Amino acid sequence: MNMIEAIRDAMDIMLAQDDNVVVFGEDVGYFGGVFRCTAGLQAKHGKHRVFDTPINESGIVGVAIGMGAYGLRPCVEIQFADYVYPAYDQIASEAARLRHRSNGQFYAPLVIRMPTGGGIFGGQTHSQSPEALFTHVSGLKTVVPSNPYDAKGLLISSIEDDDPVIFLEPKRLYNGPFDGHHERPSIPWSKHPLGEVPEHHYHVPLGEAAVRRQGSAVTILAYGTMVYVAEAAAAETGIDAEIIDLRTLLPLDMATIETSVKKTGRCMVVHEATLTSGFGAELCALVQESCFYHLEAPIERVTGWDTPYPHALEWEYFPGPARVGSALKRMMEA
Amino acid sequence: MNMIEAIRDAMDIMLAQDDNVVVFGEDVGYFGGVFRCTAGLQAKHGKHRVFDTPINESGIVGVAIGMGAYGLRPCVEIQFADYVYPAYDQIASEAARLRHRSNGQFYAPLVIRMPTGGGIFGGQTHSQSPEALFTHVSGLKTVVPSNPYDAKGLLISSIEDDDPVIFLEPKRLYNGPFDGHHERPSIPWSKHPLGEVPEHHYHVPLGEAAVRRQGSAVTILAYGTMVYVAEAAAAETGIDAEIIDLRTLLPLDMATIETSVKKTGRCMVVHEATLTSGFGAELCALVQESCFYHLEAPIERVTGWDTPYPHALEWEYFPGPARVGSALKRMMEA
Amino acid sequence: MAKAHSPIKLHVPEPAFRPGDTPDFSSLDIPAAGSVRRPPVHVSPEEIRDLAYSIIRVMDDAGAAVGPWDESLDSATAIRGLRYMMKTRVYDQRMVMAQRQGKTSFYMQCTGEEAVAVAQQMALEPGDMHFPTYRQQGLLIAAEHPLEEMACQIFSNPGDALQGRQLPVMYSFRESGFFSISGNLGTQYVQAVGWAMASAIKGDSKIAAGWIGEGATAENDFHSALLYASVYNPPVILNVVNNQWAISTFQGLAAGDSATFASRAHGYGLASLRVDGNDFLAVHAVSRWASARARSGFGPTLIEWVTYRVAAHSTSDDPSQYRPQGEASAWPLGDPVERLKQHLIGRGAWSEELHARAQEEIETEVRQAVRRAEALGTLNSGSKPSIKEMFEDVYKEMPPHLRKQRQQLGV
Amino acid sequence: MAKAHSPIKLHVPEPAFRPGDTPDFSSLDIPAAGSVRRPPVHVSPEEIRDLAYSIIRVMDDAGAAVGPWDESLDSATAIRGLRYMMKTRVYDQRMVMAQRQGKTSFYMQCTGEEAVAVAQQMALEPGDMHFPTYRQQGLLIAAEHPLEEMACQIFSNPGDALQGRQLPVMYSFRESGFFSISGNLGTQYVQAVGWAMASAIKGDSKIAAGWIGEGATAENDFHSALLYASVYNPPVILNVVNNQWAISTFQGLAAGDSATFASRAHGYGLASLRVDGNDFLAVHAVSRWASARARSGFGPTLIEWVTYRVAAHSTSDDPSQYRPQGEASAWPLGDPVERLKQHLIGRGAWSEELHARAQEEIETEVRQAVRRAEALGTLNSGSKPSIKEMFEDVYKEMPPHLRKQRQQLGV
Ligand SMILES: Cc1ncc(C[n+]2csc(CCOP(=O)(O)OP(=O)(O)O)c2C)c(N)n1
Ligand SMILES: Cc1ncc(C[n+]2csc(CCOP(=O)(O)OP(=O)(O)O)c2C)c(N)n1
Ligand SMILES: [Mg+2]
Ligand SMILES: [Mg+2]
Repeated sequence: MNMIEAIRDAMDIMLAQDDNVVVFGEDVGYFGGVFRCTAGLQAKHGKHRVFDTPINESGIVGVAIGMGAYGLRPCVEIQFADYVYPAYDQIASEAARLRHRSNGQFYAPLVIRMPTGGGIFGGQTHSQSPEALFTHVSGLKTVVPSNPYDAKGLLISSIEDDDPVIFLEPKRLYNGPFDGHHERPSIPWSKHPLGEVPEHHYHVPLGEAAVRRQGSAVTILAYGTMVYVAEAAAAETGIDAEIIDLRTLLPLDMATIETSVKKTGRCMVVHEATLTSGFGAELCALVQESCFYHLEAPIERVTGWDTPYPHALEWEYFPGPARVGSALKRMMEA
Repeated sequence: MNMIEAIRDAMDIMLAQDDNVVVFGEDVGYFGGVFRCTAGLQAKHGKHRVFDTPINESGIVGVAIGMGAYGLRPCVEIQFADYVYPAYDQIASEAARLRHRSNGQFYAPLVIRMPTGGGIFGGQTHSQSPEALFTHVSGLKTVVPSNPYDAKGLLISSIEDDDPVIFLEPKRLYNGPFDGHHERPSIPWSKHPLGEVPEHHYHVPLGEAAVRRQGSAVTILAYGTMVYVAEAAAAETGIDAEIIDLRTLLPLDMATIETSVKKTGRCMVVHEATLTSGFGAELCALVQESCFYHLEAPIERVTGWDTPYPHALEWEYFPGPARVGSALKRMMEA
Repeated sequence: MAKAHSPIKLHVPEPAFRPGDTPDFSSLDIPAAGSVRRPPVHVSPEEIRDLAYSIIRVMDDAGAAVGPWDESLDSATAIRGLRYMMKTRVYDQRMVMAQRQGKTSFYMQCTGEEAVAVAQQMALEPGDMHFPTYRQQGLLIAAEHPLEEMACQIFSNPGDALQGRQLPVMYSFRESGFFSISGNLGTQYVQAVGWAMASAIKGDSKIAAGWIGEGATAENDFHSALLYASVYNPPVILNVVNNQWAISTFQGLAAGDSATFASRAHGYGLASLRVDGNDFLAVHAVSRWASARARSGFGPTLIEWVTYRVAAHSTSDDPSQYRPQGEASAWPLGDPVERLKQHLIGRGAWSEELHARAQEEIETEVRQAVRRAEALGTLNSGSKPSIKEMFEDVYKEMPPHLRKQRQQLGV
Repeated sequence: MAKAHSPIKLHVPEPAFRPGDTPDFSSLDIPAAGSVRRPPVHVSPEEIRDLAYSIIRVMDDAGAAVGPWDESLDSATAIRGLRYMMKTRVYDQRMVMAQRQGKTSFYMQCTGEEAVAVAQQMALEPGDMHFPTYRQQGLLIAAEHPLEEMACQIFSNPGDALQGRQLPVMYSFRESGFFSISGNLGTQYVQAVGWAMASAIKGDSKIAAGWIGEGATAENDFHSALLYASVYNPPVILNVVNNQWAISTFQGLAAGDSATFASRAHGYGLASLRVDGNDFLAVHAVSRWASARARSGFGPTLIEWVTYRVAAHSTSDDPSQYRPQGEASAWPLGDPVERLKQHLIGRGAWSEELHARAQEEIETEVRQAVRRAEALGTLNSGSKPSIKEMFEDVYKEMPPHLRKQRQQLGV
């Protein structure tokens, strides 16, 4: 399965299993979503369970909160993460705090899915990675799958979770494990072990990272597309990096991170979002706090630049294997 | 002058000096704002320059962007920072990127003022400090004054600046330099040297921090209310802290920070916002990056907890001098 | 080529009266009680557009119930309503006093608007869900929610169902059909629509009621709510409480001078009515109509309740700064308590003596309930909610980073 | 106590036709050309509420201009309009081809909607400012903005005025009165209102024109825009282009089946008109009316242009997945180019030969302009904008952290 099919499969299973699950968003119903993640679900589960909405993201989340308070489990799509900001108030002020402010009387068991990241020449409004805007908001969980197996298992866990989950789908990974070598032919998921996805219901638990590559020289913290970029950079530089795919940014699996950094003594963070106040900042802060006496070099961040995501120069913006590789080499010399 | 008067004075001077300056927001016109920051300005400058708006924050910023594109310099008020989220899309997607996406043809020379922080028993919707949600957005500048002198000078600089500026006013400082000792009588600005504010037009430039206390043992990075909390903690513990008041979070005065941390070898960040992905994370990341070989202990963050700001327990949430003090002692033992 | 034009001027709306002026509402167009027609509940929205520009009223100046919206409400029910309104007012007074005494940080009254919440609560059914603002305490009182629990929330004491987390008045009482109030204006309006959509998705028969002030109709969520209500036709009542003021801002700044708030529904093809909000019988009848419409599957109704905010916006506010003295008494729709009282007296079902006795009973009841609450603590004295509680319910289960923070605080 | 009720059902709107169906628009209510009255520009919004439920049309089925909205537009101007529309269409075709050839990443056509942007541009004055969506390239073409510059933006080449920063079609040309397009739907609508407010604050006489698709009227900024337009009465035209589709979503999901988009203005007390958007003469006349109204200080007009999106949403879209074949040709308001052409022929001012010749000239002009642009580079070949440029204009002056990042990239 590719990642689109895995995501669809998770929703399909949950729609069948729990009649409180509903799926909606812009172009999500009849057409099945601009990335086809919900294709066929309306035909199968009916238009009261899977439907189109007005082009109003704030309303998508707002009605989902009301439905959650009633007892449903909405799994909604924001067409691109770049378009989530109109819903930011409903997410940050409402969904995130409802359980706390009502002392558990009401809560918002939502999943808010959205494609993130660049690499498709989408320009500044189809490329953003806004995860840090959600990790700063207490009450939200934030998930970023990097492969079809995880995508399905994490999405099932997210739909079953009683807290609001922001589910960020790196769109450049929908069809294959893209490593940033845009000039090379793309590899489909069928050629990757994590493209093998069981038909049945299973969980990948929230809050558990995965070590994608064992290594001793340096720990690379990555998620989404950057996992493959890191793998490529390690392979190309021959530096024995340990690569951790965070999978869930919040709650974060600090135990896995700490163990690794204490072992390697070096740490690099890679993400596609802009640098300043990105999630990499939090990772740096936590790692230096918990592994200070083990660190042999400063923690480095390799990220998107602090500019809007450009159209023509997207590969100059994207933190690809060349930039990660040279940072790795620099770090090993430190 | 107290801080309210200083802020009002800056707007008054700019309204008089530049007839492209306009001031508006909820309850800002006739009444003069719920914190009285604009009191008297409508009567003096006319209702076409200073006026009330509908209760629609998104519209406040949206029309300000259009006015900016026309050639005006709107200085708008969001009644509480907690209510800025409906305007987040207009700020992050529009004001912040307009200059870049139009290659300088259009830009948004706005100032968006808003009271931040707790300490007035305002509960979760009158106490927030959302600065990190702005520092992550390229194209915005973010300013936090800590005293009347700076407030006036920074606000004048912000209104004259051609980029959109988020101007965060720690409401607990409006009337005096509050150090977190809520049980003690409050001190008015008239008793503080930085409450002495010249009548005339002057600048405090954006991007320059101020060293509030020279010290050799540890560097404390703070802004807004936390500057006084840090001062109190240093005084009470007798630890010779160097206290830096950042004043502008973005662009950040890294030179001053770096010089200080290299001198003291220790660094603590204090802010009132929630910990995870707060601006303190970015400060930790930058400091460990630039001062790694000078650091003798991990950088510590003392911040608000990762919970909504509580009403009854606000002093248990607020990072007061006791918490900062004990963190300081712990750090000096590290 | 460009022609010469005269300069354009910005229009900045101003209220008719400011401090120092003598308020005069004679230009307000108030139809006679009983003069507005009553359509069937399945009427199509187009057919009743005119009703958004009128005012439905039942009680005439003499207090008699007249016209098609008079449902001959039985005296017992009407008296119950009167007592709920009186209790709401007494409770408000008591709480403002408590705030002045430093027992709490903040309070908000609904003086003059009691009929709206009380009568609508009485017109709905158990299981329905209100999504209120901070000025619908009448909903709880008419639901007979224990006053003591309400007062504990105001005092943020250990009896507070919300653990002192929320600002006073930001109640949440699920079992009384009262959704958690958000301090952010407007957000709950579209959530009410979502709740109603869920009811329809499940083939339930429960309805939701959204509440918003006329000032907050300016917020964008108002549009989302009307839009989703229009598209999915769920069983929801969309209440707009037009009490003329939004802190210092008059209703004209929410575009109330350009069109009625009720008429905002027309562009979405929604049914809408404009009603005398100080007329208990009108509020009750219209709420029953809208509830029957929603419950029968005919969809949403937006209702503008025309009323007046008699008290300050909150205990932090001083209205003498921005509106004239005596505006409340000049308000032509009168006082809802007084009007229902006169109506019942006129009917022979009530008297000045009964009223005085009821007032006394209610004062005693409220005083006792508030005392019991105070005994558990107030904001500045006695016990507080447990500090541990601050970290609970951020998530269903406390994640490691929050557990660590709780330990750092030593609790 | 709770009564038994029958279950409520959620309404989920569906378009009348889906792939496989035969489209039939005979239920669409289209008044005869010339039948809708023309009010004076100072008319009050209440007096013209009916015009939001009608369709203003000038050209009848035979192509003759009739009725009160016929302004007897001189032939030279009308021919200019025809040529602009033809040029817009040719340019679109050329650019879709370029996208298929891999010369750019993305393109969006306005086929079938050319009249709306072209005629409105011709009705406004230099100095006025449009706040367009991605489907108003006709504004630029009617402003005679150099085609080559437009094509350079599509190719993101070194001639691109936006340095390759923006997605193709997201133009910005201040000197042609064309505000920077945002990829975020709706945001620019309220900005247009703000620009118009600024014009009024300065006592200027320039007007702003906001543009939005019927699908995007669902966005919250639509409400902000109408609200601020209502409150401050600035000189703005609020255009709603109802082309029936929003990607795969039909206009009913923006509540277009419940009420017209034009009628959404009524709840704000704004003047509003509903117009045949494929009738060049109607678009021109109504735009002139609204512009005169705004410029004379009478305030905003919302205009719903009824039209049809003939092409795919964008080059990434395949409409055969969600709407029936032949819907465009079944569309009862015809094609704007064809209709103006027939009108001019009927008038004796145009002929098939002249038309064919014009078509050829335009194709040559477009081809040459695009070739000149291509010579400067296309997305995937030739030079690119300078990498340094990525870091410019984030701020007016580059702050230290960005300078450092630029240096890290080695540029
Ligand atoms: C999003 C948001 N913006 C601003 C405020 C501040 N505020 C609180 S109440 C209020 C006035 C609301 O007036 P209205 O809606 O008419 O309700 P009323 O107070 O009259 O009942 C304002 C501006 C807020 N709570 N939330
Ligand atoms: C805030 C936001 N949400 C979603 C989108 C994705 N999107 C782009 S165009 C479009 C459809 C718009 O339809 P309409 O407004 O009718 O304009 P049309 O394409 O028909 O001209 C959508 C949903 C977006 N660009 N911005
Ligand atoms: Mg009000
Ligand atoms: Mg459309």
